[in-house]
Amino acid sequence: MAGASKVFATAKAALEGVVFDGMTVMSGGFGLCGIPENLILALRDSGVRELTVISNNAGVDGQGLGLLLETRQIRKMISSYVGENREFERQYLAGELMLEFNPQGTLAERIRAGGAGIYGFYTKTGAGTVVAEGKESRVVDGHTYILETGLTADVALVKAWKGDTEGNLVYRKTARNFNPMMATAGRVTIAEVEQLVQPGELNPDCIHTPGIFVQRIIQGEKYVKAIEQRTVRKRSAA
Amino acid sequence: MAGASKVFATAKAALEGVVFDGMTVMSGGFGLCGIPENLILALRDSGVRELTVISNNAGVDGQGLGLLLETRQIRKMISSYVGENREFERQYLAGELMLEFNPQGTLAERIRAGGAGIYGFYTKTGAGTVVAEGKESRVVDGHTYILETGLTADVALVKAWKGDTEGNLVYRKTARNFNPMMATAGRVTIAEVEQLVQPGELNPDCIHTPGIFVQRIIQGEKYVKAIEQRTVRKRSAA
Amino acid sequence: MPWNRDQLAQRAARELHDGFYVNLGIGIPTLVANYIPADMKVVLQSENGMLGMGPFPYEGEEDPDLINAGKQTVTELPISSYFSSADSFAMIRGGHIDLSILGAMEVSEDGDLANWMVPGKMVKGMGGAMDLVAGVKRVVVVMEHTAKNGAPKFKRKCELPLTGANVVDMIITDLAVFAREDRATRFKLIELAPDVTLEEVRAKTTAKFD
Amino acid sequence: MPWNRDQLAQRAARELHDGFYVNLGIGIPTLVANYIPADMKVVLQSENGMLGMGPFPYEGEEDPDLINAGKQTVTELPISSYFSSADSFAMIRGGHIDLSILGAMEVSEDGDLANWMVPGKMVKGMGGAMDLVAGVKRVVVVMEHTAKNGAPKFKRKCELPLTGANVVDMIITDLAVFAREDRATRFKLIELAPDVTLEEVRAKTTAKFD
Repeated sequence: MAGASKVFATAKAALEGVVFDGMTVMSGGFGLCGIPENLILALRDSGVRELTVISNNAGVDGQGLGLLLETRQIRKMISSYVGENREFERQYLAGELMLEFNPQGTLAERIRAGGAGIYGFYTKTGAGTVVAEGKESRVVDGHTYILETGLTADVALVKAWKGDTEGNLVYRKTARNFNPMMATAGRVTIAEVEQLVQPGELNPDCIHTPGIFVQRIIQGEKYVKAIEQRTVRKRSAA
Repeated sequence: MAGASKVFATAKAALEGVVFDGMTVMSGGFGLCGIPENLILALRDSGVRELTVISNNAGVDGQGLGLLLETRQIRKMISSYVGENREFERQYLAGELMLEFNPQGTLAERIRAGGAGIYGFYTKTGAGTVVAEGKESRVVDGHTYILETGLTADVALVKAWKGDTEGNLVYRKTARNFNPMMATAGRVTIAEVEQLVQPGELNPDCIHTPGIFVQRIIQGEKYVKAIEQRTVRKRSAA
Repeated sequence: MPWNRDQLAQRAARELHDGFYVNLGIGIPTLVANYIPADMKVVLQSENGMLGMGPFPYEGEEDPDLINAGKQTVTELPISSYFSSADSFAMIRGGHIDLSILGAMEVSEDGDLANWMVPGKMVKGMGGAMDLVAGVKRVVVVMEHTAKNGAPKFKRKCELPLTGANVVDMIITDLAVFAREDRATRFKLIELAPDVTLEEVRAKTTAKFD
Repeated sequence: MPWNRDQLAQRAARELHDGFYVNLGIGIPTLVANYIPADMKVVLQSENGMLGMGPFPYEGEEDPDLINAGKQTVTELPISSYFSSADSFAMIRGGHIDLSILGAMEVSEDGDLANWMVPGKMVKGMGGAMDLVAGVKRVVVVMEHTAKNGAPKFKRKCELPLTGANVVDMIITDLAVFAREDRATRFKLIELAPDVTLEEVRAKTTAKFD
């Protein structure tokens, strides 16, 4: 078996030839948990501009997608929650940044639909709210459902815990979040992993993202894995 | 922590109080692979009649759902493929059995939608065929999509490899098939497992069906796990 | 004497039942976890993708890959499982969660809920709130009875943009508890905080209730 | 001399490319797996929920939990992964599979495909065929050029109920190969089996082709 290798040496190399001005990028993660840290840095350094970014959150100042906000590379965000980000707020209020809010579950489902060849789906979420404005709706058995459409992206950037050279991915704990759907919805999906392993090292019953969805894969150079809200409990005195 | 136990001693006990004449039952499996063998037997022995059964296949003569066909307990099947079943053919041609064919992927997605609170979804599958007849459709960018609706059931019967007393389930290899979606789409979901284990014994990153979807669970008494097409290759002489 | 934050959480905890799967919002709802009776089994769902959420970790044991929907570090239990956000909201939207306890800016007498945006102020987004109120079987709101300026929060109509229309089943405020049997009936005052009078509640409420 | 079954499979295998993810139908298409060049990497998908399908097991090593879409026992490879039928058809419907090779009863000159039902005969069901032709990037049909009674199978219009409308990209029969550049253009005869003449093909084909 041959097959062009999916493995790239660096995040920079993995982005070459697939990023361009005006593109749509999906970026996995919830808050700073499970974000493709190395690929976001490389995307910043690539200098591409006028990006539409689909991501549940927009990072925080100086971290995650916050880095791309600082450099003004983002033209539009499609997100469910963008708090905790002063630079975002400044650009948005100054009219420099467009923003489309989606309910979190609708966003997740739209991305799944995009990857699954579903044109659109009817959901109760958002019925009777601003989210429903301008959208088709129908009433079934007294419930109002609105039509939401699938989302895809030119490139999807995802972060997994382990991945093999075939692109099979395994996520860890709540760092899974949006990554598996985004992996299915990128025309090109680039994965970064903490541990790059050989085929056969992952349990085939426990692969979250089959390799077919991943075109390029790197082992991330280093991981900060920042914690936004460090909450702890005291050990009770023994 | 208390909580009424989800564990039942036998398949018979697990069906008590939730099965009734005229009900809709989902039954997992693909062919005879990953079918809830013990629960199907118990359903037959319960004597409930006029069942609508949602299952990709209808078993074979004398095995799987074939058992419920012999006893004429099934009024209607919703399936994608029902070959390999003479009794099915006889009843269908005699007008004793109703049949609704769904493309396999549409069937899987309709069950997922039912469990996920999606009223319906637009798919290209079946556009321009008899499957599209009587269904809404729309053309987007030159592609025709048809509207398919979610499916739920009064009871879903699923088979997993391992399950814990919380109802968390893990499937094995291609025996996973329709079981995970059906587990989400039953008003009552009853799981049978080959190995019933304690909470903590399953890897929480590798649980295919979270316990919230499973109301009752049994360890199956015995498993036949029949093979429909035993295909092998010869060992090359050493 | 109005209920304080902990008393509100304690009162809300009385809506839990054995075997319930529950999603708790940020703020006072999070405190409800502290008042789950010891002999009751309640499983907490976190919409970022976890079922069976445990308490905060001991210092030094925080895991950046293990957070709740408020982005706080939490822990795993033997019953825990993880899943994607799509699967998490399939669980929520599909009606598999028994109870959601949420904060609110306004609730209308028809059960409309507003808790995500104030026009003119920077808007952070609805997160999973719209999905939760649309999908969870029973929605309990915990809130101060009036806004900081004294304006009633339980009112005829919400003036703020809605999170969901006709989605609230019970309202627990620092002054009183209102409940209704189903989403076609009117809210009924069912409890008053100690020494709080019906007159005071009426004076601070513009919603019609029984 | 018309191509035999193995030659048909061999010809179809020339449509494979390095790195392709492929779904093979039942019958002759299954044989294509035997003709994947040794230096080419092709990953086989089985729509019941497996990527990276291996060959049949050695006798005695059959696993009832490990079958393909034809319900035949198969094996696992180091690259294999398993998933649910919903995820499998999301993969198919979402356009992630590069190529599907399928059998056919009829193909029309517009690329319509009929391969699942004959009215009046017992109907077994379409299984995953409709999903495959609707979702896979490129669909190659392998079939006998004529039916057992000699009737053309590549015709003006399908008379049998369709599996999909305008979904076929290439037709490989025992007599000839027809291909088209995209689904807006007409099929073109691009190859003849040895000693088969254009006249013979024209005589046995009612579809218009270039």
